[in-house]
Amino acid sequence: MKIKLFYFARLKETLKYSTEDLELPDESFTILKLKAFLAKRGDVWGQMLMGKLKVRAAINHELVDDKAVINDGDEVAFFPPVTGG
Amino acid sequence: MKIKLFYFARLKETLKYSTEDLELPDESFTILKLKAFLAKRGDVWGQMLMGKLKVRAAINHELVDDKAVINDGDEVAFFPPVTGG
Amino acid sequence: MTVRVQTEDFDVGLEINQLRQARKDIGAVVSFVGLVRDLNEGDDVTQLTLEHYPGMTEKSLSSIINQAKTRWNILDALIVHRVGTLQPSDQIVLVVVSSAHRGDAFSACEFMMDYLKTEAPFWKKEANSKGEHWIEAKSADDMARDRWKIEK
Amino acid sequence: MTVRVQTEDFDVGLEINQLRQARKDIGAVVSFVGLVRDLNEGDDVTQLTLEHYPGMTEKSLSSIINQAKTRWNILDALIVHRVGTLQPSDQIVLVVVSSAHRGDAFSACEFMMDYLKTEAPFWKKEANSKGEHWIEAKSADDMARDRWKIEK
Repeated sequence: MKIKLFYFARLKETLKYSTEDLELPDESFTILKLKAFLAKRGDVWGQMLMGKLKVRAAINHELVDDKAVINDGDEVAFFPPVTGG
Repeated sequence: MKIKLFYFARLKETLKYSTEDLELPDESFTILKLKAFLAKRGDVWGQMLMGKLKVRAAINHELVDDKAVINDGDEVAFFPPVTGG
Repeated sequence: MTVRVQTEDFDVGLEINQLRQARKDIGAVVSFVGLVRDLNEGDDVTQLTLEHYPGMTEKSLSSIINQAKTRWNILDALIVHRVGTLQPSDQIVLVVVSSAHRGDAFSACEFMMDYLKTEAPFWKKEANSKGEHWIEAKSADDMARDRWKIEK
Repeated sequence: MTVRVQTEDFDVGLEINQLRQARKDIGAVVSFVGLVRDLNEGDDVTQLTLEHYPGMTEKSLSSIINQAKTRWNILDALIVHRVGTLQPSDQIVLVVVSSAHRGDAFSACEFMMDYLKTEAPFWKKEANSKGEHWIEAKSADDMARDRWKIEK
Protein backbone atom coordinates (compact mmCIF):
# COMPACT_ATOMS: atom_id res chain seq x y z
CA MET A 1 0.00 0.00 0.00
CA LYS A 2 0.99 3.60 -0.50
CA ILE A 3 1.00 6.26 2.20
CA LYS A 4 2.13 9.86 2.48
CA LEU A 5 4.39 10.73 5.40
CA PHE A 6 5.02 14.08 7.11
CA TYR A 7 7.61 15.00 9.74
CA PHE A 8 7.55 18.17 11.82
CA ALA A 9 9.75 20.27 14.11
CA ARG A 10 12.72 18.42 15.64
CA LEU A 11 11.94 15.26 13.64
CA LYS A 12 11.89 17.10 10.34
CA GLU A 13 15.12 18.89 11.19
CA THR A 14 17.02 15.79 12.34
CA LEU A 15 15.71 13.33 9.76
CA LYS A 16 16.08 15.96 7.02
CA TYR A 17 12.71 14.95 5.63
CA SER A 18 9.57 17.03 5.69
CA THR A 19 7.47 14.70 3.57
CA GLU A 20 7.79 11.53 1.52
CA ASP A 21 5.62 9.06 -0.38
CA LEU A 22 6.17 5.57 0.94
CA GLU A 23 5.30 2.16 -0.49
CA LEU A 24 4.75 -0.36 2.30
CA PRO A 25 4.68 -4.17 1.96
CA ASP A 26 1.07 -5.26 1.58
CA GLU A 27 0.22 -6.21 5.13
CA SER A 28 -1.43 -4.74 8.19
CA PHE A 29 0.58 -1.79 9.50
CA THR A 30 0.11 -0.08 12.84
CA ILE A 31 1.86 3.17 13.83
CA LEU A 32 4.26 1.13 16.00
CA LYS A 33 5.10 -1.20 13.12
CA LEU A 34 5.68 1.78 10.81
CA LYS A 35 8.04 3.33 13.39
CA ALA A 36 10.00 0.08 13.57
CA PHE A 37 10.05 -0.14 9.78
CA LEU A 38 11.44 3.41 9.47
CA ALA A 39 13.89 2.87 12.36
CA LYS A 40 15.73 0.33 10.19
CA ARG A 41 16.84 3.19 7.96
CA GLY A 42 19.63 3.93 10.43
CA ASP A 43 20.75 5.32 13.75
CA VAL A 44 19.12 8.73 13.61
CA TRP A 45 15.80 7.19 12.54
CA GLY A 46 15.84 4.76 15.42
CA GLN A 47 16.78 7.50 17.87
CA MET A 48 14.04 9.80 16.66
CA LEU A 49 11.18 7.30 16.32
CA MET A 50 11.98 4.52 18.82
CA GLY A 51 14.24 6.35 21.30
CA LYS A 52 13.74 8.40 24.43
CA LEU A 53 11.99 11.28 22.68
CA LYS A 54 8.24 11.39 22.89
CA VAL A 55 6.83 11.10 19.40
CA ARG A 56 3.19 11.72 18.58
CA ALA A 57 1.51 10.43 15.46
CA ALA A 58 -1.47 11.47 13.38
CA ILE A 59 -3.38 9.59 10.70
CA ASN A 60 -5.33 11.80 8.30
CA HIS A 61 -5.01 14.77 10.69
CA GLU A 62 -6.27 12.88 13.75
CA LEU A 63 -3.99 12.22 16.72
CA VAL A 64 -3.59 8.45 17.19
CA ASP A 65 -1.65 6.07 19.43
CA ASP A 66 0.84 3.33 18.56
CA LYS A 67 -1.88 0.73 18.04
CA ALA A 68 -3.71 2.68 15.32
CA VAL A 69 -3.99 0.88 11.96
CA ILE A 70 -2.78 2.53 8.76
CA ASN A 71 -4.74 2.06 5.53
CA ASP A 72 -3.80 2.50 1.89
CA GLY A 73 -3.75 6.18 0.90
CA ASP A 74 -3.48 7.46 4.47
CA GLU A 75 -1.57 10.60 5.42
CA VAL A 76 0.62 9.77 8.42
CA ALA A 77 2.56 12.36 10.42
CA PHE A 78 5.18 12.13 13.15
CA PHE A 79 5.99 15.05 15.43
CA PRO A 80 7.04 15.96 19.01
CA PRO A 81 4.50 16.96 21.71
CA VAL A 82 3.03 20.31 20.72
CA THR A 83 4.25 23.62 22.15
CA GLY A 84 2.20 26.38 20.54
CA GLY A 85 0.08 29.11 22.03
CA MET B 1 -21.87 66.15 65.74
CA LYS B 2 -22.07 66.94 62.06
CA ILE B 3 -22.03 64.38 59.27
CA LYS B 4 -22.49 64.44 55.52
CA LEU B 5 -25.02 62.01 54.07
CA PHE B 6 -25.31 60.56 50.56
CA TYR B 7 -28.09 58.48 49.03
CA PHE B 8 -27.81 56.53 45.79
CA ALA B 9 -29.95 54.76 43.20
CA ARG B 10 -33.42 53.72 44.37
CA LEU B 11 -32.92 55.43 47.75
CA LYS B 12 -31.95 58.73 46.19
CA GLU B 13 -34.90 58.56 43.81
CA THR B 14 -37.50 57.65 46.43
CA LEU B 15 -36.26 59.88 49.26
CA LYS B 16 -35.66 62.71 46.79
CA TYR B 17 -32.35 63.43 48.48
CA SER B 18 -28.94 62.87 46.96
CA THR B 19 -26.95 64.49 49.77
CA GLU B 20 -27.50 66.46 52.97
CA ASP B 21 -25.53 67.86 55.89
CA LEU B 22 -26.93 66.53 59.14
CA GLU B 23 -26.51 67.67 62.73
CA LEU B 24 -26.92 64.74 65.11
CA PRO B 25 -27.51 64.92 68.89
CA ASP B 26 -24.13 64.60 70.59
CA GLU B 27 -24.08 60.94 71.44
CA SER B 28 -22.73 57.69 70.07
CA PHE B 29 -24.35 56.83 66.75
CA THR B 30 -24.17 53.53 64.92
CA ILE B 31 -25.41 52.99 61.37
CA LEU B 32 -28.47 51.20 62.80
CA LYS B 33 -29.23 54.12 65.15
CA LEU B 34 -28.85 56.58 62.26
CA LYS B 35 -31.28 54.54 60.16
CA ALA B 36 -33.83 54.59 63.02
CA PHE B 37 -33.25 58.33 63.45
CA LEU B 38 -33.88 59.01 59.75
CA ALA B 39 -36.86 56.58 59.66
CA LYS B 40 -38.75 58.99 61.99
CA ARG B 41 -38.92 61.48 59.12
CA GLY B 42 -41.90 59.57 57.74
CA ASP B 43 -43.31 56.55 55.95
CA VAL B 44 -41.07 56.53 52.90
CA TRP B 45 -37.94 56.91 55.05
CA GLY B 46 -38.93 54.00 57.26
CA GLN B 47 -39.76 51.86 54.23
CA MET B 48 -36.46 52.64 52.53
CA LEU B 49 -34.11 52.36 55.51
CA MET B 50 -35.81 49.93 57.93
CA GLY B 51 -38.08 47.99 55.55
CA LYS B 52 -37.77 44.90 53.41
CA LEU B 53 -35.24 46.38 51.00
CA LYS B 54 -31.62 45.50 51.54
CA VAL B 55 -29.71 48.68 52.32
CA ARG B 56 -25.94 48.85 52.41
CA ALA B 57 -24.00 51.57 54.18
CA ALA B 58 -20.55 53.11 53.83
CA ILE B 59 -18.60 55.35 56.19
CA ASN B 60 -15.90 57.42 54.52
CA HIS B 61 -16.06 55.24 51.38
CA GLU B 62 -15.71 51.94 53.25
CA LEU B 63 -18.55 49.40 53.29
CA VAL B 64 -19.72 48.88 56.89
CA ASP B 65 -22.42 46.94 58.73
CA ASP B 66 -25.20 48.16 61.05
CA LYS B 67 -22.95 48.08 64.12
CA ALA B 68 -20.34 50.49 62.70
CA VAL B 69 -19.86 53.67 64.75
CA ILE B 70 -20.17 57.11 63.14
CA ASN B 71 -17.83 59.93 64.16
CA ASP B 72 -18.04 63.70 63.82
CA GLY B 73 -17.23 64.80 60.28
CA ASP B 74 -17.85 61.38 58.72
CA GLU B 75 -19.27 60.91 55.26
CA VAL B 76 -22.05 58.32 55.47
CA ALA B 77 -23.80 56.79 52.45
CA PHE B 78 -26.86 54.56 52.04
CA PHE B 79 -27.49 52.57 48.88
CA PRO B 80 -28.94 49.28 47.56
CA PRO B 81 -26.77 46.21 46.82
CA VAL B 82 -24.55 47.04 43.85
CA THR B 83 -25.38 45.97 40.29
CA GLY B 84 -22.60 47.29 38.04
CA GLY B 85 -20.28 45.53 35.61
CA MET C 1 -2.45 49.89 37.69
CA THR C 2 -5.21 52.16 36.38
CA VAL C 3 -8.84 52.75 37.30
CA ARG C 4 -11.21 55.03 35.40
CA VAL C 5 -14.92 55.84 35.70
CA GLN C 6 -16.15 57.76 32.68
CA THR C 7 -19.17 58.56 30.54
CA GLU C 8 -17.19 58.22 27.26
CA ASP C 9 -16.81 54.94 25.40
CA PHE C 10 -13.44 53.14 25.43
CA ASP C 11 -11.33 51.50 22.70
CA VAL C 12 -10.38 47.97 23.78
CA GLY C 13 -7.46 47.63 21.35
CA LEU C 14 -6.01 50.98 22.38
CA GLU C 15 -6.36 50.22 26.09
CA ILE C 16 -4.62 46.84 25.69
CA ASN C 17 -1.79 48.44 23.72
CA GLN C 18 -1.32 51.17 26.33
CA LEU C 19 -1.22 48.57 29.09
CA ARG C 20 1.37 46.55 27.18
CA GLN C 21 3.49 49.59 26.32
CA ALA C 22 6.89 48.37 25.18
CA ARG C 23 7.16 45.70 27.89
CA LYS C 24 8.77 42.46 26.77
CA ASP C 25 8.09 40.44 29.93
CA ILE C 26 4.36 39.99 29.27
CA GLY C 27 3.36 36.49 28.14
CA ALA C 28 -0.41 36.79 28.52
CA VAL C 29 -3.06 39.50 28.34
CA VAL C 30 -6.63 38.62 29.31
CA SER C 31 -9.38 41.15 28.76
CA PHE C 32 -13.06 41.22 29.64
CA VAL C 33 -15.64 43.52 28.04
CA GLY C 34 -19.15 43.76 29.50
CA LEU C 35 -21.88 44.93 27.12
CA VAL C 36 -25.51 46.03 27.29
CA ARG C 37 -27.76 43.18 26.09
CA ASP C 38 -31.06 43.95 24.39
CA LEU C 39 -32.71 41.21 26.42
CA ASN C 40 -32.47 40.83 30.21
CA GLU C 41 -34.51 38.22 32.08
CA GLY C 42 -37.08 38.12 29.30
CA ASP C 43 -37.48 41.88 28.87
CA ASP C 44 -36.48 43.89 25.83
CA VAL C 45 -33.99 46.45 27.09
CA THR C 46 -34.10 49.84 25.40
CA GLN C 47 -31.74 51.76 27.66
CA LEU C 48 -29.52 51.31 30.69
CA THR C 49 -28.52 54.09 33.10
CA LEU C 50 -25.52 53.62 35.35
CA GLU C 51 -24.97 55.56 38.55
CA HIS C 52 -21.91 55.46 40.82
CA TYR C 53 -20.55 56.94 44.05
CA PRO C 54 -17.74 59.29 43.01
CA GLY C 55 -14.72 58.75 45.21
CA MET C 56 -15.81 55.48 46.78
CA THR C 57 -16.18 53.72 43.42
CA GLU C 58 -12.62 54.52 42.33
CA LYS C 59 -11.26 53.44 45.74
CA SER C 60 -13.22 50.21 45.52
CA LEU C 61 -11.87 49.42 42.04
CA SER C 62 -8.29 50.15 43.16
CA SER C 63 -8.79 47.87 46.14
CA ILE C 64 -10.01 45.07 43.84
CA ILE C 65 -6.83 45.40 41.74
CA ASN C 66 -4.70 45.33 44.89
CA GLN C 67 -6.43 42.19 46.15
CA ALA C 68 -5.77 40.52 42.78
CA LYS C 69 -2.11 41.56 42.99
CA THR C 70 -1.66 39.87 46.35
CA ARG C 71 -3.17 36.61 45.06
CA TRP C 72 -1.62 36.27 41.59
CA ASN C 73 1.55 37.24 39.77
CA ILE C 74 0.22 39.98 37.59
CA LEU C 75 2.27 42.65 35.87
CA ASP C 76 -0.38 45.30 35.28
CA ALA C 77 -4.15 45.74 35.39
CA LEU C 78 -6.75 48.19 34.17
CA ILE C 79 -10.42 48.75 34.98
CA VAL C 80 -12.55 51.18 32.97
CA HIS C 81 -16.24 51.47 33.86
CA ARG C 82 -18.77 53.71 32.16
CA VAL C 83 -21.59 55.62 33.83
CA GLY C 84 -24.53 57.54 32.39
CA THR C 85 -27.00 56.41 29.76
CA LEU C 86 -26.17 53.46 27.50
CA GLN C 87 -27.94 51.60 24.68
CA PRO C 88 -27.99 47.89 23.76
CA SER C 89 -24.59 46.72 22.42
CA ASP C 90 -22.80 49.62 24.17
CA GLN C 91 -19.71 48.76 26.16
CA ILE C 92 -20.10 49.03 29.96
CA VAL C 93 -16.89 47.78 31.52
CA LEU C 94 -13.38 46.74 30.56
CA VAL C 95 -10.95 44.75 32.70
CA VAL C 96 -7.48 43.98 31.32
CA VAL C 97 -4.76 42.00 33.11
CA SER C 98 -1.20 41.32 31.94
CA SER C 99 0.98 38.60 33.36
CA ALA C 100 3.96 36.40 32.51
CA HIS C 101 1.69 33.33 32.38
CA ARG C 102 -1.89 32.75 31.27
CA GLY C 103 -3.19 31.07 34.43
CA ASP C 104 -2.56 34.15 36.56
CA ALA C 105 -4.05 36.48 33.96
CA PHE C 106 -7.25 34.44 33.55
CA SER C 107 -7.83 34.00 37.29
CA ALA C 108 -7.06 37.63 38.18
CA CYS C 109 -9.33 38.98 35.43
CA GLU C 110 -12.30 36.79 36.41
CA PHE C 111 -11.72 37.50 40.13
CA MET C 112 -11.75 41.24 39.43
CA MET C 113 -15.03 41.04 37.52
CA ASP C 114 -16.68 38.90 40.21
CA TYR C 115 -15.64 41.40 42.90
CA LEU C 116 -16.57 44.41 40.81
CA LYS C 117 -20.06 42.96 40.29
CA THR C 118 -20.67 42.58 44.03
CA GLU C 119 -18.54 45.21 45.77
CA ALA C 120 -18.00 48.26 43.54
CA PRO C 121 -20.70 50.91 44.03
CA PHE C 122 -22.47 51.02 40.67
CA TRP C 123 -26.22 50.78 40.16
CA LYS C 124 -28.10 49.97 36.97
CA LYS C 125 -31.52 51.25 35.99
CA GLU C 126 -33.09 49.50 33.04
CA ALA C 127 -35.65 50.92 30.62
CA ASN C 128 -37.84 48.63 28.55
CA SER C 129 -41.19 48.96 26.76
CA LYS C 130 -43.02 48.66 30.13
CA GLY C 131 -41.09 51.48 31.80
CA GLU C 132 -38.03 51.93 34.02
CA HIS C 133 -36.81 49.90 36.98
CA TRP C 134 -33.71 49.44 39.11
CA ILE C 135 -31.91 46.16 38.49
CA GLU C 136 -31.93 43.80 41.49
CA ALA C 137 -28.65 42.33 42.71
CA LYS C 138 -28.32 38.63 41.80
CA SER C 139 -27.44 35.91 44.26
CA ALA C 140 -25.55 34.21 41.40
CA ASP C 141 -23.11 37.13 41.49
CA ASP C 142 -22.57 36.70 45.23
CA MET C 143 -21.91 33.01 44.66
CA ALA C 144 -19.45 33.80 41.85
CA ARG C 145 -17.55 36.06 44.25
CA ASP C 146 -17.68 33.60 47.13
CA ARG C 147 -15.96 30.89 45.07
CA TRP C 148 -12.75 32.91 45.41
CA LYS C 149 -12.93 32.71 49.20
CA ILE C 150 -12.28 28.96 49.11
CA GLU C 151 -10.46 28.12 45.91
CA LYS C 152 -7.11 29.62 44.97
CA MET D 1 -16.75 30.53 14.56
CA THR D 2 -13.45 31.38 12.89
CA VAL D 3 -9.99 29.84 12.87
CA ARG D 4 -6.95 31.35 11.17
CA VAL D 5 -3.27 30.42 10.99
CA GLN D 6 -1.20 33.24 9.54
CA THR D 7 2.24 34.83 9.44
CA GLU D 8 0.84 38.39 9.66
CA ASP D 9 0.20 40.16 12.95
CA PHE D 10 -3.40 40.68 14.13
CA ASP D 11 -5.26 43.68 15.56
CA VAL D 12 -7.03 42.65 18.79
CA GLY D 13 -9.47 45.57 18.80
CA LEU D 14 -10.44 44.95 15.18
CA GLU D 15 -10.89 41.21 15.73
CA ILE D 16 -13.12 41.80 18.77
CA ASN D 17 -15.23 44.31 16.83
CA GLN D 18 -15.64 41.93 13.90
CA LEU D 19 -16.68 39.14 16.24
CA ARG D 20 -19.25 41.41 17.91
CA GLN D 21 -20.59 42.77 14.61
CA ALA D 22 -23.91 44.47 15.32
CA ARG D 23 -25.13 41.75 17.69
CA LYS D 24 -27.08 43.01 20.68
CA ASP D 25 -27.34 39.71 22.56
CA ILE D 26 -23.69 39.66 23.68
CA GLY D 27 -23.17 40.44 27.37
CA ALA D 28 -19.53 39.40 27.70
CA VAL D 29 -16.44 39.18 25.51
CA VAL D 30 -13.32 37.55 26.92
CA SER D 31 -10.09 37.67 24.96
CA PHE D 32 -6.66 36.15 25.45
CA VAL D 33 -3.48 37.34 23.76
CA GLY D 34 -0.29 35.27 24.03
CA LEU D 35 2.97 37.16 23.52
CA VAL D 36 6.66 36.35 23.04
CA ARG D 37 8.50 37.02 26.33
CA ASP D 38 12.14 38.13 26.25
CA LEU D 39 12.90 35.72 29.08
CA ASN D 40 11.94 32.03 29.15
CA GLU D 41 13.10 29.70 31.92
CA GLY D 42 16.06 31.97 32.67
CA ASP D 43 17.21 32.46 29.07
CA ASP D 44 17.13 35.71 27.15
CA VAL D 45 14.96 35.03 24.11
CA THR D 46 15.99 36.81 20.92
CA GLN D 47 13.66 35.08 18.48
CA LEU D 48 10.90 32.50 18.31
CA THR D 49 10.02 30.42 15.24
CA LEU D 50 6.65 28.74 15.03
CA GLU D 51 5.90 25.77 12.81
CA HIS D 52 2.54 24.10 12.22
CA TYR D 53 0.92 21.22 10.31
CA PRO D 54 -1.18 22.86 7.59
CA GLY D 55 -4.59 21.22 7.44
CA MET D 56 -4.40 19.36 10.73
CA THR D 57 -3.76 22.53 12.75
CA GLU D 58 -6.87 24.27 11.43
CA LYS D 59 -8.98 21.13 12.01
CA SER D 60 -7.63 20.87 15.55
CA LEU D 61 -8.47 24.52 16.33
CA SER D 62 -11.99 24.09 14.91
CA SER D 63 -12.45 20.98 17.02
CA ILE D 64 -11.39 22.91 20.15
CA ILE D 65 -14.03 25.57 19.44
CA ASN D 66 -16.65 22.86 18.90
CA GLN D 67 -15.77 21.19 22.19
CA ALA D 68 -16.13 24.55 23.97
CA LYS D 69 -19.52 25.05 22.28
CA THR D 70 -20.83 21.77 23.64
CA ARG D 71 -19.75 22.65 27.20
CA TRP D 72 -20.71 26.33 27.50
CA ASN D 73 -23.30 28.72 26.13
CA ILE D 74 -21.12 30.74 23.82
CA LEU D 75 -22.33 32.90 20.96
CA ASP D 76 -19.18 33.10 18.86
CA ALA D 77 -15.47 32.31 19.07
CA LEU D 78 -12.29 33.13 17.19
CA ILE D 79 -8.79 31.67 17.22
CA VAL D 80 -5.93 33.36 15.36
CA HIS D 81 -2.45 31.81 15.65
CA ARG D 82 0.69 33.11 14.02
CA VAL D 83 3.47 31.02 12.50
CA GLY D 84 6.92 31.98 11.22
CA THR D 85 9.56 34.08 12.94
CA LEU D 86 8.62 36.32 15.86
CA GLN D 87 10.48 38.70 18.19
CA PRO D 88 10.01 39.45 21.91
CA SER D 89 6.74 41.35 22.58
CA ASP D 90 5.23 40.07 19.29
CA GLN D 91 1.74 38.63 19.46
CA ILE D 92 1.51 34.84 18.98
CA VAL D 93 -2.10 33.85 19.55
CA LEU D 94 -5.52 35.40 20.04
CA VAL D 95 -8.60 33.67 21.41
CA VAL D 96 -11.86 35.62 21.67
CA VAL D 97 -15.17 34.28 23.01
CA SER D 98 -18.52 36.06 23.16
CA SER D 99 -21.39 34.96 25.35
CA ALA D 100 -24.53 36.26 27.05
CA HIS D 101 -22.86 35.85 30.47
CA ARG D 102 -19.32 36.27 31.76
CA GLY D 103 -18.90 32.87 33.40
CA ASP D 104 -19.32 31.00 30.12
CA ALA D 105 -17.00 33.37 28.26
CA PHE D 106 -14.20 33.11 30.85
CA SER D 107 -14.37 29.32 31.11
CA ALA D 108 -14.62 28.71 27.36
CA CYS D 109 -11.69 31.05 26.61
CA GLU D 110 -9.39 29.46 29.21
CA PHE D 111 -10.46 25.95 28.15
CA MET D 112 -9.64 26.77 24.53
CA MET D 113 -6.16 28.05 25.44
CA ASP D 114 -5.43 25.02 27.62
CA TYR D 115 -6.45 22.66 24.80
CA LEU D 116 -4.64 24.67 22.14
CA LYS D 117 -1.43 24.48 24.20
CA THR D 118 -1.57 20.69 24.42
CA GLU D 119 -3.44 19.46 21.34
CA ALA D 120 -3.03 21.87 18.42
CA PRO D 121 -0.03 20.99 16.23
CA PHE D 122 2.29 23.96 16.68
CA TRP D 123 5.96 23.78 17.60
CA LYS D 124 8.20 26.53 18.92
CA LYS D 125 11.92 26.92 18.33
CA GLU D 126 13.62 29.47 20.54
CA ALA D 127 16.77 31.42 19.75
CA ASN D 128 18.84 32.97 22.53
CA SER D 129 22.44 34.13 22.91
CA LYS D 130 23.57 30.48 23.27
CA GLY D 131 21.91 29.30 20.05
CA GLU D 132 18.67 27.69 18.93
CA HIS D 133 16.62 24.90 20.50
CA TRP D 134 13.16 23.38 20.26
CA ILE D 135 10.94 24.19 23.24
CA GLU D 136 10.00 21.14 25.33
CA ALA D 137 6.35 20.49 26.13
CA LYS D 138 5.52 21.29 29.77
CA SER D 139 3.73 18.91 32.11
CA ALA D 140 2.09 22.01 33.67
CA ASP D 141 0.26 22.49 30.37
CA ASP D 142 -1.00 18.90 30.42
CA MET D 143 -2.21 19.44 33.97
CA ALA D 144 -3.96 22.67 32.98
CA ARG D 145 -5.80 20.76 30.26
CA ASP D 146 -6.61 17.79 32.48
CA ARG D 147 -8.42 20.04 35.01
CA TRP D 148 -11.22 20.38 32.43
CA LYS D 149 -11.75 16.61 32.38
CA ILE D 150 -13.05 16.66 35.94
CA GLU D 151 -14.40 20.13 36.70
CA LYS D 152 -17.21 21.72 34.74
